[in-house]
Amino acid sequence: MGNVSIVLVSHSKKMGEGLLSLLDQLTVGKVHLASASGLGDELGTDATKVMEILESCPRDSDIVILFDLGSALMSCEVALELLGPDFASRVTIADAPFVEGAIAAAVESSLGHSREVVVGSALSARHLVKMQSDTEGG
Amino acid sequence: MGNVSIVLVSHSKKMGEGLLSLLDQLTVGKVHLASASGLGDELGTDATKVMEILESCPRDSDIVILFDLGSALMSCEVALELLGPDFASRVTIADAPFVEGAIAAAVESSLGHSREVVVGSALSARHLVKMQSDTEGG
Amino acid sequence: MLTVDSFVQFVEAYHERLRALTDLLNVLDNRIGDGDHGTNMARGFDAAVKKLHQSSLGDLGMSCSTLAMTLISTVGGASGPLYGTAFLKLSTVWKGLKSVDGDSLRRGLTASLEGIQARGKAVPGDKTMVDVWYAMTSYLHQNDPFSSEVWNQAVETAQQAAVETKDKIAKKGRASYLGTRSVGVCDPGSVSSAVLFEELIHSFTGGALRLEWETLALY
Amino acid sequence: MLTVDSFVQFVEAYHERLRALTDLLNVLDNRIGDGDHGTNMARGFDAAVKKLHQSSLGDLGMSCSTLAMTLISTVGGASGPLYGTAFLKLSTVWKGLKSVDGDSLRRGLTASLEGIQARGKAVPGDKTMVDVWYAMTSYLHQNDPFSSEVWNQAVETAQQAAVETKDKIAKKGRASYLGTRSVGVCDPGSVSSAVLFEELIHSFTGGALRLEWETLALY
Ligand SMILES: Nc1ncnc2c1ncn2[C@@H]1O[C@H](COP(=O)(O)OP(=O)(O)O)[C@@H](O)[C@H]1O
Ligand SMILES: Nc1ncnc2c1ncn2[C@@H]1O[C@H](COP(=O)(O)OP(=O)(O)O)[C@@H](O)[C@H]1O
Ligand SMILES: [Mg+2]
Ligand SMILES: [Mg+2]
Ligand SMILES: [Mg+2]
Ligand SMILES: [Mg+2]
Repeated sequence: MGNVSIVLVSHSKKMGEGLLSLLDQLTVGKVHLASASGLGDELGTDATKVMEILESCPRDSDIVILFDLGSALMSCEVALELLGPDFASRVTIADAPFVEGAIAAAVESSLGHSREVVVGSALSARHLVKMQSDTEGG
Repeated sequence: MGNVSIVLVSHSKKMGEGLLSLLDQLTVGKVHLASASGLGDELGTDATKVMEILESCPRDSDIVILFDLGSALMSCEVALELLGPDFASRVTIADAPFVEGAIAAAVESSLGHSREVVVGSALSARHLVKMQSDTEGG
Repeated sequence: MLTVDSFVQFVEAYHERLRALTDLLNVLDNRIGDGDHGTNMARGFDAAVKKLHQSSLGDLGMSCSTLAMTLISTVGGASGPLYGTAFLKLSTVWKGLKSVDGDSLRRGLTASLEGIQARGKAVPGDKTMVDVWYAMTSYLHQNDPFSSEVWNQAVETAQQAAVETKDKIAKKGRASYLGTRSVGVCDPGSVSSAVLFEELIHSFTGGALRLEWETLALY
Repeated sequence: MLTVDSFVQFVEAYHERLRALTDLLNVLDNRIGDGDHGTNMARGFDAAVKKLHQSSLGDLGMSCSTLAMTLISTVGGASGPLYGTAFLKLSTVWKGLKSVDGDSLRRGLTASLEGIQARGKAVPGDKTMVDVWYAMTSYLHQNDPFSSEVWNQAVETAQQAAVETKDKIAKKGRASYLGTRSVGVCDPGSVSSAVLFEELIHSFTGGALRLEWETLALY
């Protein structure tokens, strides 16, 4: 099990769960993954749910959070404040594209890398070129 | 109705539908939105489904596609080849973050902007700063 | 003076106002956001009233933190963590207090404004609820000692700040996606904040102004 | 020589091979991808066999396009549009033909390779199915005229190219996320491609080699 858990915080429960299953397929059990997405079945976020999901990550793991929109970020920040500084010191919220960042982070975590590396790869996903022109060759 | 339809192509049906409902909420009926995501309920993409969804967009609208992973891109490209050059000339596949690009594109389309502007805003979503440090002020 | 009882009455009264204003707040948010601010706030305060009724509230600190926890878990939108943070800050300032006076109220609201700004990074003028919270606290800092005239003016100041968001360009929150197209509609969170102050001050003073809202002029 | 009948037999035989190889291909993909290549291919060719049986196939062009359309809609992974594109190219080159000879086969496979490369932007050496398709077509271009010896060697060349992907670093597809950690496992799409060539050439010649696979050496 990688030492870095990945937590998804989206406004849509479906979006969080869908991405989770994609990450699951890529990391085949090597990473603790969880989603704290949606307000029940409605669109929204719930800071207390984020707290619960963070608390249920393995205690010896660091945590990287990916979020979709600014209001999800605020829920994450409230959750971290309520969990207190000791807990929060294990967590980094990544300012990264939600899907691409989560994929990069999950893959790096599955390779056993540190939180720093995992976060770095999530941030680098901003620059990911997903389409390649023919002339670029390799 | 904006002149630019937004089509989502994800490996996960849930992820596509979840994002769709988020865009729906933001654009309140002003933009034609559709998702061609998943291989049935399995993870994957289906180029013939992408074709169908593209063909069901309003005929007088341009189309911008957002996709999650490289293999979704390939399905989009096969679909465009099969639809032929006339149809394909109405479509741009955006090399943008899936969620952030789709939100930016949907908002621009809801404002009535052209395909060029919509695509531009999707690409700019790469540089979107979702977290702001306290010192940045405004 | 605010006591646990009058605080709960404030929440109940605000909840009633939100039920009546749900459509208006949704329409404002629909024009420049995602159309859910009224629904979000009504849902949150509906849950809050129920929760406060079920809880044994020893003091104002507990009352505020109970309200805050309910809001962060039931509002759903940006306004959830923002109002949640405001009441968490109040709960810290009012910890252990069974009643608060004007000074405490001002101190509490000032801390709340700081919390909202730390959370959302908005500054006054960004066309967010900060515009109203800032106008309110500034007014209270400039108008000492408190009189019923001052409280009435404070409530009007808050309303005016909400109305003045109409001509501003949103710099934060979903409305900021629209850039200059956000002009011409009042910020929904500013309106809900101004109404919150109406009800809070009404409960605090036992009878301050409740204002007329020219709702059609808001958008 | 390949006819509509022997083409369908090829698809049937390849489908059988894929059923037997599903787990192996999944294991390879599990090590350096998302673990679904065997499942994807088996599902796609299962649907393809059914579809070909239901369709009236006038010529090889139609047979290939029917196969291609089935693959792009049922495989699900990257291999779907890639194999789909390969058979779409074959359908263009073989349009209207009731049978094809060695020259046509070579021309068709060359067009397929170009299609796969245009689609996936991989070059030989990137540890993708392109490595095998490239080895196959290069061999056929360098070994004219065709004899049964040449066909047997071609099949062995394809297998060898698949085995040689083991020590390469993936530059395309999901395995490329792993960078150098992709070394030590054969590319699953290369293995499925080499087996495809075994079966295609077997049907074409009416009896070319079927190879042993040292499956444990693949990862
Ligand atoms: N960063 C922010 N800082 C301060 N207030 C904000 C911020 N973002 C949003 N708001 C306030 O929240 C209100 C919107 O709340 P709501 O509609 O419930 O949430 P959402 O925008 O997530 O749908 C806005 O009208 C604005 O007053
Ligand atoms: N860009 C590409 N160019 C050529 N072949 C590729 C490319 N991407 C993936 N492949 C091939 O596809 C195979 C993986 O197929 P599969 O597992 O079915 O799809 P996915 O990777 O989407 O799960 C790889 O083993 C490789 O041979
Ligand atoms: Mg809203
Ligand atoms: Mg909302
Ligand atoms: Mg795979
Ligand atoms: Mg796959």
